[in-house]
Amino acid sequence: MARNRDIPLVRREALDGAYVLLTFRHPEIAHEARAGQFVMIKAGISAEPPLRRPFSIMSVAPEREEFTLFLKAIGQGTRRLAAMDVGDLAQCLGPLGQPFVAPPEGSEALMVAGGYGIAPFLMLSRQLQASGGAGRVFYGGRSAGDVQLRSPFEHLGATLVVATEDGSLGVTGRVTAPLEAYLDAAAPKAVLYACGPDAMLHAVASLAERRGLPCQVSLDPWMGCGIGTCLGCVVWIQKPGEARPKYRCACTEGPVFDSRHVVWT
Amino acid sequence: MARNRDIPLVRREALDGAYVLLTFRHPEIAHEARAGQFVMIKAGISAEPPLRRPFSIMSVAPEREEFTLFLKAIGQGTRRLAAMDVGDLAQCLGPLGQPFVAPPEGSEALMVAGGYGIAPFLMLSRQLQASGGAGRVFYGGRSAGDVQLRSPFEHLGATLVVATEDGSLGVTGRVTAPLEAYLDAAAPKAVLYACGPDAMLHAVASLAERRGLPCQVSLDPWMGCGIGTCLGCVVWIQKPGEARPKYRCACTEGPVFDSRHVVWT
Amino acid sequence: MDVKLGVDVAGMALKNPLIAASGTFGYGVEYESLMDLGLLGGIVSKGLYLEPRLGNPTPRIVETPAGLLNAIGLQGVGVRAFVADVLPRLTKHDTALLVNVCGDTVEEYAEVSRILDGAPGVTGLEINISCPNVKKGGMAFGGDPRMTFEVVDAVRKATRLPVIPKLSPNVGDITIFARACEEAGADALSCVNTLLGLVIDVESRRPRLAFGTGGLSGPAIRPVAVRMTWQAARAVRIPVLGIGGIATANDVLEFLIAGARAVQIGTANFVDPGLYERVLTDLRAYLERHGLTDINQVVGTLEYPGDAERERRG
Amino acid sequence: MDVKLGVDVAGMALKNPLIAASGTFGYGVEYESLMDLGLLGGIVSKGLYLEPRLGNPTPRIVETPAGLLNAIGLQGVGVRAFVADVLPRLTKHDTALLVNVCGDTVEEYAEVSRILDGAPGVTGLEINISCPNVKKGGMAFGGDPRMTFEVVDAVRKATRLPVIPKLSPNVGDITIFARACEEAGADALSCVNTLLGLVIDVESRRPRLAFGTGGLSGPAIRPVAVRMTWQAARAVRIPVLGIGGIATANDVLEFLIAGARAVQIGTANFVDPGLYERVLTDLRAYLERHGLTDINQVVGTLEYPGDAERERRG
Ligand SMILES: Cc1cc2nc3c(=O)[nH]c(=O)nc-3n(C[C@H](O)[C@H](O)[C@H](O)COP(=O)(O)OP(=O)(O)OC[C@H]3O[C@@H](n4cnc5c(N)ncnc54)[C@H](O)[C@@H]3O)c2cc1C
Ligand SMILES: Cc1cc2nc3c(=O)[nH]c(=O)nc-3n(C[C@H](O)[C@H](O)[C@H](O)COP(=O)(O)OP(=O)(O)OC[C@H]3O[C@@H](n4cnc5c(N)ncnc54)[C@H](O)[C@@H]3O)c2cc1C
Ligand SMILES: Cc1cc2nc3c(=O)[nH]c(=O)nc-3n(C[C@H](O)[C@H](O)[C@H](O)COP(=O)(O)O)c2cc1C
Ligand SMILES: Cc1cc2nc3c(=O)[nH]c(=O)nc-3n(C[C@H](O)[C@H](O)[C@H](O)COP(=O)(O)O)c2cc1C
Ligand code: FES
Ligand code: FES
Repeated sequence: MARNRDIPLVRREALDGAYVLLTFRHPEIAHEARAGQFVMIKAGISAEPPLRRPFSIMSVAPEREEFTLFLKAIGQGTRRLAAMDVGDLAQCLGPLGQPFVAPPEGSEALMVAGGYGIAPFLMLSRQLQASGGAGRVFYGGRSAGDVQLRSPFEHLGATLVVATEDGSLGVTGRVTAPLEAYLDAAAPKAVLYACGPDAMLHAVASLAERRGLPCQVSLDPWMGCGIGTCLGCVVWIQKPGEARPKYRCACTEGPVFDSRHVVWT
Repeated sequence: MARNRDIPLVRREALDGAYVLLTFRHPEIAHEARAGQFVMIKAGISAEPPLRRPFSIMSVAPEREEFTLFLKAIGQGTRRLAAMDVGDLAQCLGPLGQPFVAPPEGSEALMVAGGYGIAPFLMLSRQLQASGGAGRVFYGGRSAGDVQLRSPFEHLGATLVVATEDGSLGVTGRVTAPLEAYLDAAAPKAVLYACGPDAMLHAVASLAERRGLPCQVSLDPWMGCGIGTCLGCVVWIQKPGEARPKYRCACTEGPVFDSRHVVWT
Repeated sequence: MDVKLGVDVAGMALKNPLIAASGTFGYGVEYESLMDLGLLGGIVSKGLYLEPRLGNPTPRIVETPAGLLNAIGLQGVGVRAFVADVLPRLTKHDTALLVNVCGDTVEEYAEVSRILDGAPGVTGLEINISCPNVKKGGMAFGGDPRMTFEVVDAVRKATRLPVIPKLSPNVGDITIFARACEEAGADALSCVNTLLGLVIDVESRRPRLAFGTGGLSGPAIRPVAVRMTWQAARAVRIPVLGIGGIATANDVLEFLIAGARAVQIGTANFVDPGLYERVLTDLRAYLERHGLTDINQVVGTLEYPGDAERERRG
Repeated sequence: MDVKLGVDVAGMALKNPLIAASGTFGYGVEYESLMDLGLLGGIVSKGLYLEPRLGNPTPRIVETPAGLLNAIGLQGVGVRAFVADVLPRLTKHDTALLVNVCGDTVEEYAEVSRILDGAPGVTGLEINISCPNVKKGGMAFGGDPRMTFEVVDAVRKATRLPVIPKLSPNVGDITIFARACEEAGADALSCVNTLLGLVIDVESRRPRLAFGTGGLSGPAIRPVAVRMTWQAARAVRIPVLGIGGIATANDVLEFLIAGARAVQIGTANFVDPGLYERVLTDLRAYLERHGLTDINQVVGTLEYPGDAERERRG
């Protein structure tokens, strides 16, 4: 169950560019979190920026009661988090939201990530490994600097396919190209999982639709509270049997949704 | 002439309690500052707190273009400054305000400081040393932790008399007691300099008045801009020949004033 | 020393002066698993109309310096679903339950109030005549003293529950509106709702909110809200609930000292669901430090400088 | 690419849209040694009455979240000393010079304006009918459309200089005041002064400012000021100067896009006297990035969503 705590930063690893790995101690998150769930977190108790920020839980170490975030410092909130020193406190609420649903027996998990969208898939890959293969990960970015979370997947034994738009690493182009090629070649019985920019999510969802494959997408709207009260994060969702779409909170009913239920705008 | 610059922190020395020494690079301040002048400074360019803060210049190293502040972290602004890492930038304007006026030939300089009010006297003591003795410093605080800036004065050869209210270091009681005792015993031809809490300034000013000694006090009002435009820092000053007191800016006409001109409220 | 934090607002006995503000605490149930709702003096529900509402398109919230601009547009389940589905779950918590009543027309306000009048567990009605994010009702009513009177008067006649109009800060003189409410029979006042604001995305040259303008809340507005609470509390005899940018015990005390009998906490619920416990502890510590035994002893104790002092000359 | 930053406001040709706001830039001369005043589009002097004024007792300023509350109370040298001593020193800088005109009575506004009418080097008059920190004049005039009209009308008749009333944000509907000014013959509007606020020291239970209430400025109020600028600019034909919480080029652009012809920068002068250079560089970069050649091309370009869009449904 989600718990609100002031938690210390226990480890900090700066990666290239604006990326950083932050490890915190938080028992409930470490023990209970599932891949696809997130935290609402803020560095210290300063007034700026006013709100906490949502981040996917990248990994957990239940034995040490720790969890790790993979984040890109792009604005005030992320920069403050990235600048934390070990021992500094963060205000953190989690685990939040609906996790990814595991693929049915005999289905291959194909994870498609763009940029920081890779974070939840490390955890998913670990969960999958526990019950079989670690899955196949299609990991895209603008250039090599945007696809930094590679070695942990390799350690897990997941198959990693990298694509960069500028060709500086892996296949040149969008990450959906190698995904499509793989589906063409292997025609697997598969479940797609996608996390990344909206355009990418939409592209993967269309592809899944065309191929008749189930697909779960993790959406990334602005979030104010993370617990269903601000109603800032609503997205149009239409479930089977519903006459019209409804605004649903991405924080409590998502962030993971069945891509067929999402009304793409 | 005062100059506004974004300047890097070059050295940081945390002292006991909430005190810290911060050294920055700023050519104009390092070359031109005089004892009693101050800077308006803020850590980084964050929105909180909204305004810069005033601090006395404790010392300068012109050859390295550096100056040093001695500050006590008590609120948002000072805590942010105290938490800066070497290399981080601060926004800084200085040197500002009117410095202490040197004692006339043959007069002894008696400096009276309370808490962080000691800062400008290290610089004054150095200036005095260049033209004779380093002066006599009466340094008071609530307890030993509040009178930390001692060894630099000893190195300079200044006479240091410490008083703490709880008796944990030096004379027990207010710093004005040993000052008064010294005046009684030595009856020197002296100029008093005072910097510290209002009540202390007022006490030293009264003492000077009674003994007919000249006295300069460094006032400590809220400052918004440091350059005479916000009119937030005004204090009642009545100069000889003026029929009524006038509001004068402590930032531009002070912070150092002749104690006889200050209208104590 | 044991200090008393309970306050009485228009006959409602609140165990402490901290109320969760409308629209920032869901229907209360969202926080059930995160905290003991019994810690709160009260909860104000999200705004409710007769029928369910979709609310406004997204984006609906954007941060501002020390603030939040929102245009949720009163998305909600409607009063009947609230009474049927939410209320039974909420009443098991030991806290006062206020419902935020909305309407497109005077009649709708009265009708919603009538339905709630008979609902078990409702402690009082907050009348939302100040939402800036809807095109009918809301601020249109709260920005006109005559309409304010009409709405409050109609609700007054529809219910025996305490009636608490929620005032808009987007007015010139809030005391006119405070008095109009008192004359119409209000039992207390909520003071204030959000300030109308606009944030523009300079890249697209469009408002950041899909609705256009929004309501500004959070610490940024606190000085304005304290001032209005102080003005309103001096203008009327009925108690005032202070609202706007509260996040700490110090903030709570500013409003109480200014004359509020209790306060509501809004945006800060999003930032830190753990704040109630901390604020209560700090309030107790304040009272003890000041040798007081009862929070009511600070209400309205602001020593406002007299004219002579405000002009004090040297 | 060379981009044009010059704007024309009521016949005043400003070299760029950045003006230093009244009361936050002294008489301008204080900044002489810190920056090239020729960088600025213009400077508005501190508020000036006929006679010198002491201003209010201290403390006069207190910080608030992302804001500043002040009650300086228009301390100043008086208009004659300004004309005799300050003006000659200022006119040597290549920037527009506006004088902020104050008065306890309608006649005093007119008299101050008359004196300035003949003064060499004055580019325009800003009429301060919105200061919250004086007991007579100020907001009392700017909070009543009829008084607003009277003051502006009297000043209009006393001078041939551009007349620019400065509006108060402490009103319900700013367009009423904007239109009253336009009808009285104003050449432009300044929008807005500070929001009335109150900060209480809970230890002493007194206001933190000796005067009691004060005026809230700084980033905290920006969303409110942008909204009011947008409303005012749509309500009148005369140009509007946007004011409130500006510290960056992004902030300037919000106001211009909302409809302001130029802007004034207040509190940020205290925080960073180096901001003008940075903001001008960033404005140029913005125009170039957007393929624009003239800052006037962004003025009033806000694409406000239509009613259908504001209600867009799935
Ligand atoms: C469920 C979820 C999981 C996420 N997981 C990760 C992660 O693992 N690693 C990671 O680096 N990022 C993640 N993000 C994105 C992260 O929340 C934003 O990058 C962060 O909020 C930006 O904050 P900022 O203050 O640095 O930037 P800001 O200065 O606030 O804004 C920078 C940009 O980000 C957008 N933005 C700001 N806040 C939010 C928000 N709360 N939600 C969505 N967009 C926002 C703004 O519109 C703006 O364009 C996740 C977002 C969601 C919703
Ligand atoms: C000329 C001058 C020289 C100074 N020199 C030093 C020095 O060398 N070392 C040092 O540690 N401190 C010095 N100070 C005091 C220092 O400016 C304040 O401690 C600092 O501003 C507090 O800021 P804050 O944000 O940490 O505290 P805040 O949270 O802002 O406030 C803490 C307390 O300090 C008071 N305060 C806040 N800002 C100011 C201000 N600008 N001026 C006066 N009081 C204020 C508040 O009223 C409050 O009681 C000096 C002050 C002046 C005017
Ligand atoms: C996201 C959001 C939704 C709100 N919804 C409502 C509402 O439904 N009814 C209402 O009367 N006020 C509503 N408000 C206003 C708050 O109840 C409160 O008056 C305001 O936010 C100021 O308090 P604060 O600064 O503590 O947030 C809402 C505020 C926010 C931020
Ligand atoms: C300390 C201070 C003094 C001010 N004095 C005046 C004044 O004399 N006349 C006036 O019209 N406005 C005065 N103002 C208001 C500013 O000109 C400006 O309208 C307001 O501060 C909002 O802009 P900002 O948020 O950029 O500061 C003053 C503001 C401050 C902070
Ligand atoms: S983030 Fe607040 S409701 Fe989802
Ligand atoms: S600090 Fe602004 S005038 Fe002195």
